[in-house]
Amino acid sequence: MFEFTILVIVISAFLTLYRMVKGPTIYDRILTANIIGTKTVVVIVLAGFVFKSPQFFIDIALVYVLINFILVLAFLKYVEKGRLD
Amino acid sequence: MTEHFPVLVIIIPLVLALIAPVAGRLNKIYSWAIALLATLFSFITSMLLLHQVMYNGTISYWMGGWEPPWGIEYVLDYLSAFVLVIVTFLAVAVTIFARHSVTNEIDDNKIPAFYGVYLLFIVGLMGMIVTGDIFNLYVFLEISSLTGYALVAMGKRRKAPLAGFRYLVIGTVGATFILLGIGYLYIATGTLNMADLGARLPGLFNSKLVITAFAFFAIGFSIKIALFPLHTWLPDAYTYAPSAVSALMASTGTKVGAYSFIRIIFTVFGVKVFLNQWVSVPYFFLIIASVAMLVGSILAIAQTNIKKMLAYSSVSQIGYIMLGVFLMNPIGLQGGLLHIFNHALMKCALFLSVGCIAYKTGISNINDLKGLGFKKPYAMAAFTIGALSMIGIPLTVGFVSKWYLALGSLENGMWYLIPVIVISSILMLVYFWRVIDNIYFKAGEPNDVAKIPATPASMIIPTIIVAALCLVFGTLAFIPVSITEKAALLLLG
Amino acid sequence: MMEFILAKYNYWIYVIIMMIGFYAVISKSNLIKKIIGLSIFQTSVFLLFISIGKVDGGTVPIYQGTEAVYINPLPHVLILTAIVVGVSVTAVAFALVVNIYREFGTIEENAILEMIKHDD
Amino acid sequence: MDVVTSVKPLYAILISLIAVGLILAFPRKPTFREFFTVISALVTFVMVLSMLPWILQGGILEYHIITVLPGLNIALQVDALGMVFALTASFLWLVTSFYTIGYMRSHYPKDYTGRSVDRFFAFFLIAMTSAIGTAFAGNLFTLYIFYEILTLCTYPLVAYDKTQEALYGAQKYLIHLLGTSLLFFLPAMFLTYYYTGTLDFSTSGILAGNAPDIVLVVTFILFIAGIAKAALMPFHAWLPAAMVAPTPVSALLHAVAVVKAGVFTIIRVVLFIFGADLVQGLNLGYYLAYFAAFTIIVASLIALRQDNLKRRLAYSTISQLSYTILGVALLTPSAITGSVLHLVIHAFGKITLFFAAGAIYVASGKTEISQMNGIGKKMPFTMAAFTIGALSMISIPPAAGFLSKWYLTMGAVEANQLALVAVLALSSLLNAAYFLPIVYRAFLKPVENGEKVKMKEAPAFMVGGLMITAIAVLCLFFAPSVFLELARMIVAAM
Amino acid sequence: MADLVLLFFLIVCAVAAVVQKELLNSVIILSIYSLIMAVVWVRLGAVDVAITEAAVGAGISTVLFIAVLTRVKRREELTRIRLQILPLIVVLAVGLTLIYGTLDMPDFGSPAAVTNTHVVPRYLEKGVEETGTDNYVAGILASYRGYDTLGETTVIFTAGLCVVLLLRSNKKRL
Repeated sequence: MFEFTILVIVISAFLTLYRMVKGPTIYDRILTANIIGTKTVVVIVLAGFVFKSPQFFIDIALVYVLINFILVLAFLKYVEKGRLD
Repeated sequence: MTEHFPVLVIIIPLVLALIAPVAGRLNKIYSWAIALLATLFSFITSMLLLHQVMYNGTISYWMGGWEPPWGIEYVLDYLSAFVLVIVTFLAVAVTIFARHSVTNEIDDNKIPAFYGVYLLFIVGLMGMIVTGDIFNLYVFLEISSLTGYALVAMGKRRKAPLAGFRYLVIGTVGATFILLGIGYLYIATGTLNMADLGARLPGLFNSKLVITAFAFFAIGFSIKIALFPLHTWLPDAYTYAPSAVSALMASTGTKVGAYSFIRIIFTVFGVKVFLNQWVSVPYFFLIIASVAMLVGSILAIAQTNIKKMLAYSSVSQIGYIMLGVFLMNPIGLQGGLLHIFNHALMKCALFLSVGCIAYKTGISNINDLKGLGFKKPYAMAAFTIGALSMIGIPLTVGFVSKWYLALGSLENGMWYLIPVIVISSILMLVYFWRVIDNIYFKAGEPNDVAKIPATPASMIIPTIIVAALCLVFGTLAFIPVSITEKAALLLLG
Repeated sequence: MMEFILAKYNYWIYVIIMMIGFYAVISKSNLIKKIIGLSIFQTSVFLLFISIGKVDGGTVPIYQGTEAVYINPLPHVLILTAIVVGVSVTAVAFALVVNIYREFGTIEENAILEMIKHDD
Repeated sequence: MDVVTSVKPLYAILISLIAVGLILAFPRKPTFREFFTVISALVTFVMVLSMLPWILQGGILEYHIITVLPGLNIALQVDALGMVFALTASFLWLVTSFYTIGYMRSHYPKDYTGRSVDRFFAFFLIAMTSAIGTAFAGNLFTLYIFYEILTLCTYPLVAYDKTQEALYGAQKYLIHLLGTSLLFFLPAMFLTYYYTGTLDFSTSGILAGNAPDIVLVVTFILFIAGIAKAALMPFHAWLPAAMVAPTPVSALLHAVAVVKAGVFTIIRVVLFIFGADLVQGLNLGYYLAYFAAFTIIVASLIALRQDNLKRRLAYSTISQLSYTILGVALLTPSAITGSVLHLVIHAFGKITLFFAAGAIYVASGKTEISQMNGIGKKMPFTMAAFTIGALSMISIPPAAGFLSKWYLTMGAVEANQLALVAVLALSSLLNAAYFLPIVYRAFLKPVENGEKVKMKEAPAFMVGGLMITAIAVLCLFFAPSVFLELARMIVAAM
Repeated sequence: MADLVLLFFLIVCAVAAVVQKELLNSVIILSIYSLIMAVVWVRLGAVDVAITEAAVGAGISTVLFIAVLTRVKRREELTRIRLQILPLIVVLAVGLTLIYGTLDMPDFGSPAAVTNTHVVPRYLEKGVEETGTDNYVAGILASYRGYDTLGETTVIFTAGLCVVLLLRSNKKRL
């Protein structure tokens, strides 16, 4: 059951790759990154259930979410201002 | 205290490397003093270690008290103690040299950080020498490589950062190949300790995993030691690095790489497999080494920049070392090990003397050396000694190792290697003579020569000492010979 | 045959990724691209190591009783170190690229080589 | 045979090195420099002489300095052969010192107080050290080292004038000598070491029975090719090229130090490394002899065509050196005696000729033979000495050259090599053909019209030097007993 | 199955990152690549490594990339798009060697592989009592192979120092 769910989510994430490769704007790509990030968070939690010890996976998911968020912010800020500070 | 020397020899400089940049903020001389202190400490400790090894045999130090293969082991035997002494000694010499040379070539605000990186480079090399764990080797390899990239990029010429970057790219590829090799060996044996690997590998030599692992080690280390045809990073790196860095890297960097390669070949894989199963591997490398010896020398002849010439000459010298290693007999291996020692001394002397000339003048072209023989007699005398030693005139160190390499070749019945050694020496004669001729026997523009500033004693003295050692150990050759003899027998089991 | 291929699928994929990264490293002229290639190249090797550690039916290497089957933790340890090393290399490479850009105003290797052809 | 450990040979070598240190320590002081040069040459000669009685009693002196590698020692040994060379070299050095002082004073008056002349004398003395060292080398390794030092320290002497031509000649000199010694001599030495484990000289040779024949032949060829200082064709080109050097240096190169070191080394190798029996057994001696004969004839023919006096002397040297090699290659007692004698006698004769050439150059600036009409009347002493030297080369009594040629011819007869006897005869004729015209021109042809250059004898130091050597050539004819005795001992030891 | 898709995902990302002309796009794609790689590692049970990769590989490294992009030109110059032969041969040679070596590898995930039977069992049996931590990875990292970790921190320090050294402005360059 978990495996199947993971598969579905991964495939749906895979589909977003189209926008990543094609673009056309930078925002499409950033959005793709964001979507893939959110989807994989779910995958990680589900993977925890596959290993029957979800407690070890929740914190990864949290770190993951944070990183993803920061990344998107960084990208956007760079695109917007051309620098990070 | 004494029993912790194997680790202290590395940890103390490591800690001092952290302090050096901070102390340098107070006064930049402090960071140099700390670097000198650290290298001196390592040198003295490694002498003690060598002494200990000679009287008590191999030292095995278990990091954190975990016995190998579970924990990391430090091994000091004849070979590693010997190489450690070479590296630390030359580090001391170059550090003394560095004081004025670095002030001259590098911005004041960078000097504290420079000495930190400089020390870390030495720490990385020492770690590579002492460790008995193959993954630990990789970590230290990366420390020395990373610092190496940065140090090369510190040169004054505008090409220096590019040289550093190219070195970084190819160096990282090499290191990653070594990591791949480690991975494949791990898959095949399940262990990372060199001695344990050596014990578990026999019997696995038909495994494609092990063959591949060796292939990747070979490529990776060939890159690291700049064995032809993977030498492309070396000439630029040595040429554009600051004088002190060129001297340090040329005399220790590739040597330690060669040492690690020797460790992998003899301690991990063991000589038997090359003699019985993979017989074509030594032949292959002998060909490569011969080609390196000749091509390196020929390319050196074509250079007009003296540092570049020395760099290409290093390429050919690496060929000598590998020739000795892959002869796979005690005498030949001894020749290879001797050449590690000898070439370190000679190249250090040469690069230091070139550094002395370049001090405040930036002279790097061979044609600009005209008339300098009497303006800078000591530096040029050191250069001449180094050059004669490279050519292999008797009573210099270069002769000793070539003698052993030739003996080793005949021992294997490979008489055709002797012409290669001889011709390569003749080629060296050609390119070194061009320089010496310019130095002593051509008159320079009197105005130019008069304008050349004096070189500080702190640069001249280490240069002279290292050059003098080329003669001392060429005459008292039995000292390195007896140590390498034991080391070679140890490696060949 | 198919079974043989499937039994090691992680390994085949890692080889492919490694080749992509390596190709970028040696063929791209843009220095940043080279670094990107280097990153891909290195992570592919990490993938190999992590794949070595996999044990069928094993659980994450965190103590859950003596009977449990664990995934081999040693490669994980090695890779933790290697990742940090990889990023450090990248950082130094960046610093060099910035230096090169300051010097030459471009990060295309071919263009730079063209510029310095006449330096010695 | 009594073997005694003695430091004397080491002292003999070190004395001139001390003088080098002193000269460099007190730069720009001509008097000091001259004093040290002469004194060190004198002391060295006395030192060598003091060892002579012991050697004549059949003793040998040894001194072991250091072991570089197992079997590779640096050691000194004085035996009869070494004594011959050392005696010749140190005596002629003393004479050359005087001559050099005169030459340098008058030829480089401006530089004479400068550092460059200091360096000239320093290298000159190092060359002496290495020549004596070559003579006293106790094994092939030591011999090789001194041989190389000799090459290296004479290079600056050849290049001394720093003109384009001088630099070119010096480069050729160096590349030939250093190149061949690294390319052939060193590998040959290496092969010897590999098969025997030692490089010590032995009167019966060390290689016999230790290596396959093919290796022996290769080693022999490598040795002969590697010792380019002996100027066997085709490795002779450095000698005429080195003619650009100041004349004392030419005298040094062509009569005493360099070429004799080469011939000496060949004798050492043939007799003490291979051993007479082995060389004969492999028939190598005859090949070498014919090779030498070829050089004798061809070099003489080339000498005929030279107009430059020094060049003619150079080709004459090439030819004469091969006499010595011929003698040692024949391996009969008389031939070896002749060979050893020729080593000495040619040195005296040739140095006289060079001194004369230098004196003519200093006094008149003339270098070409065709300009030398009537010169004998202006410079009677110089040309008289030249005549004596030339007679010695042609081997007409009472010049000493006759003696050595006599023994060589005897040797050739003993060896049943009548062709070689013919070669020796032909060579004498050729010698006459290229030396006598010079004498004729100098004494009998009138001075060319319109030439009003005032000529007189060269400085006293120079004329004195060349007179001494000329007289020595005559003395050797009448009293060769010391050298004959030494030669006899060499033959007896075999 | 999902793993295969993820791995395929990686390949697509790697190719895209290399091919993209706009460097920012490459960087974004590379960050996605890293995130996916972390997920693959999670699926392989390497939780600690996955965290590190997400934080270091995807996070820090990407930020560094952006930081560099702020200082240099953002576009790869349009050189003629064609495969270079020599690099391709080299790459293929290396790839084939690796595949050759892989042929003899124990099957993926096989518990009988020597890697799982030689050194590791001791870590798993005694690790908890010897190191006092439940997390084997942390235990080995900090204790058995603590020295590697020291090396690792040294590497970080080294890199930092190198960057400081390199980014100080150059006055003395010729």
